[in-house]
Amino acid sequence: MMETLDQLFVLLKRWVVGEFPAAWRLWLSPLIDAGAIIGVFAGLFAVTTLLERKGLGRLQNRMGPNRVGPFGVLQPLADGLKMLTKEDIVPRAADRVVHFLAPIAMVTPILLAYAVLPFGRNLVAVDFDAGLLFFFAVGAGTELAVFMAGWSSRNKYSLLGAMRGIAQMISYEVPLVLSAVAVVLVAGSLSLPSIVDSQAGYHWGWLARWHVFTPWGLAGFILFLIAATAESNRSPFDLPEGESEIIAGHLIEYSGFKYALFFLGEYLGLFAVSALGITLFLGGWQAPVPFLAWVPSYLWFGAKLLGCIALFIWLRGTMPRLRTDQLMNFAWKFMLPLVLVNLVVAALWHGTAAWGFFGAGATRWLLGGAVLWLTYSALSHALFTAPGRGPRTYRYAD
Amino acid sequence: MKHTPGWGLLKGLFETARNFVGSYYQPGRLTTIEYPDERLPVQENFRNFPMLIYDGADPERGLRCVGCKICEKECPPQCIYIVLERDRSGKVQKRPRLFDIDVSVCMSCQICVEVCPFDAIKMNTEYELSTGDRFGALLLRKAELAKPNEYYRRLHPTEAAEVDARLAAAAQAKAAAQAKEQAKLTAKPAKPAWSTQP
Amino acid sequence: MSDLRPAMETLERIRTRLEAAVAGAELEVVANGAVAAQGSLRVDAAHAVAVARFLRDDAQLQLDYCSNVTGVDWLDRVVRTTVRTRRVIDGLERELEQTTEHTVPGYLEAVYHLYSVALRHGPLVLRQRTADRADGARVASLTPVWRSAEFQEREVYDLFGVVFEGHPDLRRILMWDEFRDHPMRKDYVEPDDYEYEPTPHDEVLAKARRHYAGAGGDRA
Amino acid sequence: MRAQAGDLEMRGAFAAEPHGGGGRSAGSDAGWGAGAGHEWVRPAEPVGRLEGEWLEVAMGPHHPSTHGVFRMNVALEGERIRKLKPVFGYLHRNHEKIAEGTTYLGSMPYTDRLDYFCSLTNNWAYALAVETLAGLGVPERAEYLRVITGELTRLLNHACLVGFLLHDMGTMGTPLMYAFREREKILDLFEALTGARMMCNYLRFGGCRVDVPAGWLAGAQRVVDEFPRFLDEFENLLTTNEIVLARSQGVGVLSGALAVNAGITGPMLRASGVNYDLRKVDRYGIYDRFNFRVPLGEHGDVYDRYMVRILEMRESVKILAQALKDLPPGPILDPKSKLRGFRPRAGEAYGRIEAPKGELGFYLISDGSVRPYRYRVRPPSLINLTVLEELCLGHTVADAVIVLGSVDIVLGEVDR
Amino acid sequence: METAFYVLAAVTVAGAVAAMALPRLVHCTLCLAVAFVGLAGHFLLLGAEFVSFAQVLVYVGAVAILVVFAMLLTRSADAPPAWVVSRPGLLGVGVAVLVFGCLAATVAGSGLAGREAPPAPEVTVKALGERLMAEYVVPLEVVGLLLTAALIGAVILALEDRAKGGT
Repeated sequence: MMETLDQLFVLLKRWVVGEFPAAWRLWLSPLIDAGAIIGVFAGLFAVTTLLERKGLGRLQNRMGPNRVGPFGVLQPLADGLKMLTKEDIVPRAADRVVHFLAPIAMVTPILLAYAVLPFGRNLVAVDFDAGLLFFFAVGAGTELAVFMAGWSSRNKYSLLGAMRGIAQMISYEVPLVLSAVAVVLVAGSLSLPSIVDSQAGYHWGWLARWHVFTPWGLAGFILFLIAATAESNRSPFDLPEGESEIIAGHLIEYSGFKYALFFLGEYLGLFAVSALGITLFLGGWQAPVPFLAWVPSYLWFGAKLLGCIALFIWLRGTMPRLRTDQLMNFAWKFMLPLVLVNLVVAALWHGTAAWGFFGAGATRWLLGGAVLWLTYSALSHALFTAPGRGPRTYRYAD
Repeated sequence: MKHTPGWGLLKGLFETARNFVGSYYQPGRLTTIEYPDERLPVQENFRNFPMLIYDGADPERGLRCVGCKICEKECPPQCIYIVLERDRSGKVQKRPRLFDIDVSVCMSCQICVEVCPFDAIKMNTEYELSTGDRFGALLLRKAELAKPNEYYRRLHPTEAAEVDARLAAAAQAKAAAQAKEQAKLTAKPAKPAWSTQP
Repeated sequence: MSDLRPAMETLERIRTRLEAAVAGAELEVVANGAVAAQGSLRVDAAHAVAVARFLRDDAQLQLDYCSNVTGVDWLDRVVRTTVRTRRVIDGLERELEQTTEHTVPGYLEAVYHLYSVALRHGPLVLRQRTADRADGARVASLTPVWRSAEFQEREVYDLFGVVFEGHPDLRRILMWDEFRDHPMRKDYVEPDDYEYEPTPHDEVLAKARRHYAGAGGDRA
Repeated sequence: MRAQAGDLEMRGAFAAEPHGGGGRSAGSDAGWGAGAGHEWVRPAEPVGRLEGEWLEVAMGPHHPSTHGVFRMNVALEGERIRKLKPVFGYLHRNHEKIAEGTTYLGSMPYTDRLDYFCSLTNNWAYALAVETLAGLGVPERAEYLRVITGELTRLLNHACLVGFLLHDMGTMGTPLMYAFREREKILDLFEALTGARMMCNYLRFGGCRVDVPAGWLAGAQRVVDEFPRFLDEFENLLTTNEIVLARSQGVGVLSGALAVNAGITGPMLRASGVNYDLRKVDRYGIYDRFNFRVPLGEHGDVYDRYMVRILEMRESVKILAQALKDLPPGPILDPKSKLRGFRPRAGEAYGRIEAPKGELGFYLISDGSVRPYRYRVRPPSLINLTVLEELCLGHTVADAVIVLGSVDIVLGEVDR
Repeated sequence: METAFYVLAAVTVAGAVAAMALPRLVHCTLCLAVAFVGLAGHFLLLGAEFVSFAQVLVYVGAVAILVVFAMLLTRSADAPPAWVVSRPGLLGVGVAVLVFGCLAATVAGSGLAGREAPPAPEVTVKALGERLMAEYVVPLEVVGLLLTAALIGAVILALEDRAKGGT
């Protein structure tokens, strides 16, 4: 019974496809996948906008939207309607074609990226052998979209935003990929379902074998999260938008449906990297404890995804924004060395997997953790402390 | 002071989380109210736009205003407009024929109230005045401005009690003076038209 | 209140010292009729910068902080003087009243309020007067001495039309560059060219009617 | 950059001072005295660059972080600011001319609209100038009420400013909302006392307009008691936040010597290490009765300006506690003052107070009529912007935004 | 599969032609990116997943972005030059036609067209990785070194330029 529930969507699709003649099946199967992905994640986008507004509201001691429908649950609908009915304004000086194509170039690659993400047991659209590479490859398309939007708007702020956006995305792609490489190194595969499989099982029957419970995995996950925040232009790395500085940057000249597409693309990107992070470090669709393994896998995945989204909302409600040069310094001088050290630690962890003496696990943990912590404190001391920096004490005059 | 990098950020995250949770059970945290459904109680001292007070039941006859035009003169943005009543012979009466306040100009400064020697103009607390007709509906005429003293007592009980006491004392003094006068002259005194005796 | 503050020298003493320090400076102590009775020191434009520098750098004064700079417009004044004379006319001694009128030409003033942050005293009020209210409306800029005068002198230039010679960036500050007149002058007449916010019973309304009648159409 | 080279040289005098050594006497605190003879010049127009290589951007007047209709014309090299010219006047309504056409009392409600965050201190400065001009006294209870409302104004202004500053840093409004939450409580108090939340119009020449209603003092006491909790929350959230530190330290450094010369006042001056608080210097009102200290920064950067304001709020809470405790009974208006037909003797007077944004002064010339002959506002917001270009040069657009935020301007006062 | 090939071929060729022909530099770059993506599609059709994704990652994600970034920094993207038919341009076209003719003739004459295509070997990422890390490790490292040297050289050049022209 539970097995059927777990495989519900897989079976459903198999049944639907089976109803059609064989010649259609080849085309139908991906179409259904694509439709399901777009439907589910567009729906999640709507839910997330509401959650974000409600959550930010509560973080800031406000109510959040509560007028449309009970507790404001229909707010996304109202937002959507408002977006669709707004006038589509294109500046006279803008490059109309590129201006029109930019939102499409934003959303399409991100939707493609969902093809390789395993949302549940056997619930993956395409199991590429190099799935991870595919994910990062299509992710590169969004950078071009940001550039297209920023350049074609013919606005100085949007140009600044595009410059910021490209610089930031290129810089943070490196730590993002390298933190994922550590997982690839240990799992020995670029295929996302097999990475999930590599995290199956439990230590001592209760602690999941997720990568996040290893020293390199924990560090890798945090680094991945930071890089993912930057990749998806979320606060504290929302410089390309930089509302208080460059007034939404590359989005400044977009309105109505095109703006909504950018918005959608941004959130879809956020979900995609969160899903990747879950797949790489948080055991994908696996249950955290064995006695809950009966819960359908996609529910676990969804729960983890919502958890990640909540974390992003929380971060957004708390953090100020960095400055461009600080952002770059952080990426190249702090994240990159740390991620490389993390790679070494992951290799060591992999190499010492055969240790069998009593307390081997703890020793490996402490060793790896110590290396990472030392690197972290050395780096942060070298980079972020300077005379006159840091908390200060003040004098008073009577 | 040793400062571990990253600790400050965690402290900040903790603080926002505390506010998040606190907003659900600490009523002091949520200062907003859901306005059309619930309203804050109007403070007694609250002022919005001026109104004219009348005694008794007839807004026309009981109006305390004698049209002295002090408020018109003192009003900083010049939003008060007064035309005095004239009787048939063209003689100016001590009563305003027109008393308009342009509340789109009025800045609720209360100076008209302070300078009025007759306690005739007071501040209303009605604040839901939004309208689509910017030039017409925001010009309040005498009929719209006139409010009974009971209304004033309800809005500003403390202040109204003071005013009532003061007016009563003045009326008493005046009555006494009149009685004296009457006793002296035994002539029938003409009751002034703008008399505010209730 | 003021007794708690370290006292500054009297204006007269400052004037004496200034006259010794800055050769040729024309200084005048201007009395103040108000209750505060805080006099001010008038200085001629030619020596204003030197005087200002002395005031700032003198060890006893150290007026290092120029709080307030502003302009004042004094219109032409007609002064009537009535002279009573006794004269013998037709053998009779009569008292005659003779009224003479003469016009005191108007001028503009730049007023500086100086304080000392170092010694915590002040204010010393410094005034400069222009020759007239037209082409001669020039005084010396004290911005080189006190940066704080920069925007305020620009404002005085903008609103009063006082030209500050030696100001590094004398442009209009509050009004737009194309604006012609100086609105804070006492004889300024509002131009009849802006959009009115017609309010009933207002002279503004009458003005708006006139304006739009002239422009061909009644908007109010 | 030339002026800044001078700064460095002058900063030596400040660096030599012992830090954290508590108060120093006024005379010895004058490190900038060494700057005598130094000429402060505006930054020179940069030369030696091809035309068009810089991106010229007009930040404002409808930019979300210029706190109103203010414009900065900047020339950018990448994101570095090479030139910055402030442009004012979008909110100019010639307040001074209006005031010269109305009675002395009639200008009081207009002063509310100068710095619309701090109407009560604006009232106070104007009342002080008129009282100096006409020689009016103020009853003791009114003085206390002025201190209470003035310090509450300082609390709400600083809280909001710090919130705005952090909003400019990109905190999605969280600190701003916390600040607004507290501000709301103070505004409720103002409403109960004066009848309006922002345009209070509360002070009169020689006193205050109305006495406190029943229960108001207890409410004020409650707000004052709870305020430090808000400050603690705020500090937890931000004071040691690494991003805030990185963004604000070393940005927009203003030396004490330049600050004095450029007429910078208020928390911005004190953040540069200059001990000059009019509440201590002039001791206007009854400020000599309260026990409070003046926090001083030593770096003069954005972080110091932020922290000085936080610490000033803590001191204001102290003043408020004392004032609420000592509030004496008595009349609230000088019997000599009158509403109508107020004609001060011909002459002039200058009154100034320590408004939350800096020294707010009113300069009045009376010709003996009911209207002032000359009425001048010394706006701290405008004059504090004098050094904006120096503070921003060489920094990025993002820094310019927070430097402007740390100056604390309200356009109603800048443009008047 | 046939259809997919023709569609991809059309996109690639159209992108490449547009990249040469369009007057605005930005449009050219964007079309170039399209051509790169088309090429990647071809690789995918041939079953070379890894190469295909690497193509997108490197050429679209890095090369095209680099060009774009350079344009943004120098702001030469503005002001499109007028359509010019210059003598060197015509010469270039001639050379291109000549080269294409030679290549086409060679390929046509080689008898390659008639040969049966060999079955594509199953190349997994694992196998690829093992080859790179074991058999071809020296060339890989040398290439890495070369690229690093080039990068450092570029940085030094850029720094010199700034030192000369900077304020």
